[in-house]
Amino acid sequence: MSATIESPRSGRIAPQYRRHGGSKGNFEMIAWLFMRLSGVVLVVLIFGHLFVNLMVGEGIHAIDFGFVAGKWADPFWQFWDLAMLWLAMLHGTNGVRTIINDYAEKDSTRRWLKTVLYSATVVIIVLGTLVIFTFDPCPVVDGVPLPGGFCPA
Amino acid sequence: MQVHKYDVVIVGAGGAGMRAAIESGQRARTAVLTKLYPTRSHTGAAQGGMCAALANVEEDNWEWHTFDTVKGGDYLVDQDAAEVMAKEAIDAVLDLEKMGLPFNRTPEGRIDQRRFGGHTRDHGKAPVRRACYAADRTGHMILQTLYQNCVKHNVEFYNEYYVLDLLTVEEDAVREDGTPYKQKRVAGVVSYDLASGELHVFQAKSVVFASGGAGKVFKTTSNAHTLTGDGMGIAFRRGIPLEDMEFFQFHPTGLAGLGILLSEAARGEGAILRNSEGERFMERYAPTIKDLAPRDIVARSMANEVREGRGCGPNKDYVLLDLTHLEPAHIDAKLPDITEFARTYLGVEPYTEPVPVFPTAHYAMGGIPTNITTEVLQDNDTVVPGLYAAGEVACVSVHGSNRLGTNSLLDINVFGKRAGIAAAEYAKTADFVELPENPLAYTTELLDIARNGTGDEKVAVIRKELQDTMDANMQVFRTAETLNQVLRDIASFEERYRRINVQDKGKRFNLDLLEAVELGFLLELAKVMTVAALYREESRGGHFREDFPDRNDEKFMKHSMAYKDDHAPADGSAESIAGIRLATKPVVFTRYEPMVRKY
Amino acid sequence: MSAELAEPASKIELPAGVGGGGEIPTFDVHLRVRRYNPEVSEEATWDDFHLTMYGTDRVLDALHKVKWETDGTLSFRRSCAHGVCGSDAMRINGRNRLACKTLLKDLDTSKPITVEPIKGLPVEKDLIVDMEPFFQSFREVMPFLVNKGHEPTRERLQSAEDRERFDDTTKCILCAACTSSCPVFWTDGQYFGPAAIVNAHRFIFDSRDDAGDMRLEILNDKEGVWRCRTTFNCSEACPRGIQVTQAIAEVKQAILSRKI
Amino acid sequence: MPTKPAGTLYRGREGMWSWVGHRITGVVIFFFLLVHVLDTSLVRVSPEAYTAVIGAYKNPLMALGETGLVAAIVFHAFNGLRIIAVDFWKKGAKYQRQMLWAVLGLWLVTMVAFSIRHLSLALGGH
Ligand SMILES: Cc1cc2nc3c(=O)[nH]c(=O)nc-3n(C[C@H](O)[C@H](O)[C@H](O)COP(=O)(O)OP(=O)(O)OC[C@H]3O[C@@H](n4cnc5c(N)ncnc54)[C@H](O)[C@@H]3O)c2cc1C
Ligand code: HEM
Ligand code: SF4
Ligand code: F3S
Ligand code: FES
Repeated sequence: MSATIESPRSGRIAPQYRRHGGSKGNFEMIAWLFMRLSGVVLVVLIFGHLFVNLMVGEGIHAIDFGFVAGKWADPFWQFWDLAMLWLAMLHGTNGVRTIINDYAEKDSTRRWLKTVLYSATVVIIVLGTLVIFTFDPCPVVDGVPLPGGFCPA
Repeated sequence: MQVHKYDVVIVGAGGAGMRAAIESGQRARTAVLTKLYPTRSHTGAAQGGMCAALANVEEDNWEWHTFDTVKGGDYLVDQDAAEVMAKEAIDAVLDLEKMGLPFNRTPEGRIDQRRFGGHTRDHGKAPVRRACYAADRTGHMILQTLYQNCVKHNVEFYNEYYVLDLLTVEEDAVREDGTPYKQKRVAGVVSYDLASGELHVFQAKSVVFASGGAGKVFKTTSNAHTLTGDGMGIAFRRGIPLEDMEFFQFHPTGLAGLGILLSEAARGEGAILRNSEGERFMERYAPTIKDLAPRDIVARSMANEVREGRGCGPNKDYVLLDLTHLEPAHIDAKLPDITEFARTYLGVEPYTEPVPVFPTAHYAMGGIPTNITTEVLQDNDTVVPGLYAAGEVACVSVHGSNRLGTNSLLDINVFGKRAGIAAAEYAKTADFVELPENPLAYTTELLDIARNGTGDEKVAVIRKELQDTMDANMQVFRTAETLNQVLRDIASFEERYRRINVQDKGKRFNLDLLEAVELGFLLELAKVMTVAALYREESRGGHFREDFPDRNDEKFMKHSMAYKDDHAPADGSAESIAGIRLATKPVVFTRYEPMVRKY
Repeated sequence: MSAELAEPASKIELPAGVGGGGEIPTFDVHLRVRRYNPEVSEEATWDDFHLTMYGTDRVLDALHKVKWETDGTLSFRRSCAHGVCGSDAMRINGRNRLACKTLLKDLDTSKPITVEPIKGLPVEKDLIVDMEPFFQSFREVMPFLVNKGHEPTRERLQSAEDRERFDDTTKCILCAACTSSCPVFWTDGQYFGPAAIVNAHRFIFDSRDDAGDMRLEILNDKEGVWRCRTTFNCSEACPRGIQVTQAIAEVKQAILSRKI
Repeated sequence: MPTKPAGTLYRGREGMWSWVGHRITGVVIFFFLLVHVLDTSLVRVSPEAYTAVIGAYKNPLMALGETGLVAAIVFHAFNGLRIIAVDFWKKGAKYQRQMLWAVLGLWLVTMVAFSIRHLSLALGGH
């Protein structure tokens, strides 16, 4: 005859439902807010981007090295694309982070996937930023401009 | 065997049980055992309101409330209890408000109050606004608020634990006048865990029964499927008497065939009843107040129409509640729930079509006898130490032979609170009573009979036949003949019950098995009700004997007390029928002399 | 009564069909119930039942008919049978509904009616799921009035408008139809879920309550309101017609405006 | 928990399916973005390399792909605005369904306009 045993169905939660320690701080709130704010800005940036690149003039046929170079000669478009790159990447990364959180079943898988995700994000953002800022409309190798370049006459 | 030890064990987590738990949980180690998750309890179905003489909107006082309660119960009310209830009503409502209950408010921000049948100012001079309410779901808000406060106070619940037995011991004792008697004492309860099928013993210093009503003895009822009178049945089997079981309230307007309640407010707002000929028949039965006659009169008139062949529908078994002459806007404003239920469940559009209704079994006035401190009585005046009861399962008796609307939500709060305090205080001073030897024996046998039965009888079939005969013979009209018919039927059901076959043999969530056990309680209670009804050769409140249509104060101004007594001779005399012995208990009078009950 | 009503006629002609006579219309239904009993097998099965039912019958009546006449082992919870106790939320034809509030005649009876347990909570047997995780989330949001002021002798005052502010969320019967319809809850069961947020809302917007900030803090958790993706399944499942997504949005805004 | 057979699919309504769409388009765009940044980076390698890769985008098959991508972006963007309205506009939740129809309507109009122009440019060649 055991004396007291735990009351079995009050407060006994199946282990997979137990919440382990809440997150401190407002990270989720800020992420949530960021998704909305970046979303609004992205609408302008992306629609502008698509319109200029695909709709104006000859559309996609006009896109070549020269087209890009022409755009990035203007700091306005440099800033535009930079903002788009950062916002889209952060927005997208946070979105995918949510999805990983939702569907990864094990904590270890979750950690793995997120590591891959964040690494990719860092690489892409760094790469893209470098490209925009260090872009040289008239690349010269060994004193000879590369073909297709956009060199001042 | 699993044994749990608690100071206080509360059986049932409806309004009464949780109100008790809030008090007891803060004073003593308390467990609440309930066969349903607390918020599933039927207190949540109550709509109308809970009355208290707050005098927030007009002059009122608790003495008038006491008078209304006594008169409403046709003077069979114990007046000391009614006084307690009416007086403590005010605090009961304020307590709930402080716990967070979202009452509707007056323009000044106070708790709003509205009228309800039978509540009057100055001893019947005019209707008074006494019922506090939260929209049309007062009961729901009471249940939720009490559960919320149980969460706040960390009350320990054992959900889906069916209590199946009360453990008592008997001691030899001597009365003041020198006569020896057997004193009962409480040791605990036996409980069945629905999830695992295991039995658990709960040893406790105090046990509070708050397990609600027994409406499922009838077919047409506003009560939940789970209101099978377990608490009453368990107590009765353990030698505790049941008081005033013949009094059962039938509400006139239940949705036909379903029993789902349509609030009295409908007729208050101008709806009328019609029979199959389109006739407003209440003009014949109550020429002056017509459809607004008291519940019992209207219910009887409806039943009479059906009996005389003027019922509607394919089986001519209901009448119609006609709202078609009312403005749809008026209906929407005042009766949203009625229209919703009628549309959802009968597909009837109340704006344009009359709604099929029939009296529905609603409330058990009787139950486990207690005094005003909610201590259970083992006879007219001997208390069982440590055993308490409150709510619909108990009979204090504040409702006498007919409960007033809104007095039950009040009852569960006032006496639930009292029970919680009393049980905890008792547990502080008392010791555990030694468990009887082999405490599981009775319950194990009960379950084994049901589980291992190899007969060919189905629980559902017997239950349906029981409910049919109760509806046909024990409802709003009763005669010696119909009551004897019920008793004959029950005798055959009891015999068939021994040959039931439960299909589910498993341990997990075996509701099949528990339905069989519940049927056992229903049979027991139906029999007690019928025997008591047969004994009471008069008509009073909810009990109407066609062969004795008048109230007979000389002979019957007293409570009936039914004892389980296997040695009671089945001699066919009214006082003693096959296993049940009937006795009486005097009614407590304080200041109101019986008068003719008329409004 | 404000407007004096004309006394209704003592006798009227009833439209044909109302006065009685004739047969009760019946129809046949094909019920497909997802069965599971770990005492028998770890595998769930679909069981088919063919029943003849009446015009006013609900899915609950069909389940009862099966249980009482054909297969007593079929297990499901129910109590009040008219949509006020919250026992019998289940998935009927793919959507969360109360069995006692779903009339058979409103469903397409030419096809089988599927009945499954609600999603996202551990199934215990047939249509019965383990409700503890659900109630645990409810308990965690402090679903009770906290008032730090000293107790008045009478009731606390509250204007009718303040009372109206949180009326919608007081209607909850804790049936779990919402939480178990939420795609986010299905994923890992960690999300507090709409029902818990609804019940927090009921107190956050109660003018008498002083613990709103603590509840907002609780729901600012990584498993709190920010996990809601506004899929509206909860609002559509709620048998009490509570505007659940709206309530969640209000809580989100309350957290934001407190923090900023 | 029971294993097989799986239960049926939850029959969500507009809200749920729009969310499914939003999630899928979000992921699709994200992966495209990764690739798109990489290919654009080729401008740092050499004009020829870039022009060669961009040449691939001009292939008629890719034109269809681009249209699909733009369809995804446009849906995601409009529906994103709808979600934002639900979150911040008082009546957003009430009109979420109507707003979804508006999103789909706008999406259709935008896509028809875009496809005509883009496909005629891309396929028309010169
Ligand atoms: C439709 C309807 C409308 C009503 N309207 C009003 C109204 O407007 N005003 C008013 O004053 N009254 C009204 N009443 C009456 C009133 O609601 C009830 O009488 C009252 O709520 C009963 O409360 P209770 O706590 O005694 O029981 P319940 O609320 O019925 O609770 C019973 C509890 O006991 C538990 N239980 C039962 N058996 C066992 C067992 N064997 N083991 C363990 N636990 C068990 C159950 O799980 C449950 O928790 C109405 C009743 C109905 C049916
Ligand atoms: C064009 C303008 C855009 C708008 C208005 C927008 C808006 C939004 C919003 C509001 C959300 C949050 C949804 C929620 O919380 O339920 C979201 C999620 C998401 N977005 Fe965007 N977005 C845009 C562009 C992009 C881009 C360019 C990408 C890819 C890089 C992207 C990828 C995602 C992803 C992956 C999610 C997560 C989806 C989910 O959790 O279900 N979005 N978007
Ligand atoms: S919010 Fe609605 S669906 Fe959710 S638990 Fe409450 S009543 Fe049920
Ligand atoms: S279903 Fe879930 S995602 Fe949000 S709107 Fe309802 S909680
Ligand atoms: S049985 Fe109570 S809600 Fe369905």
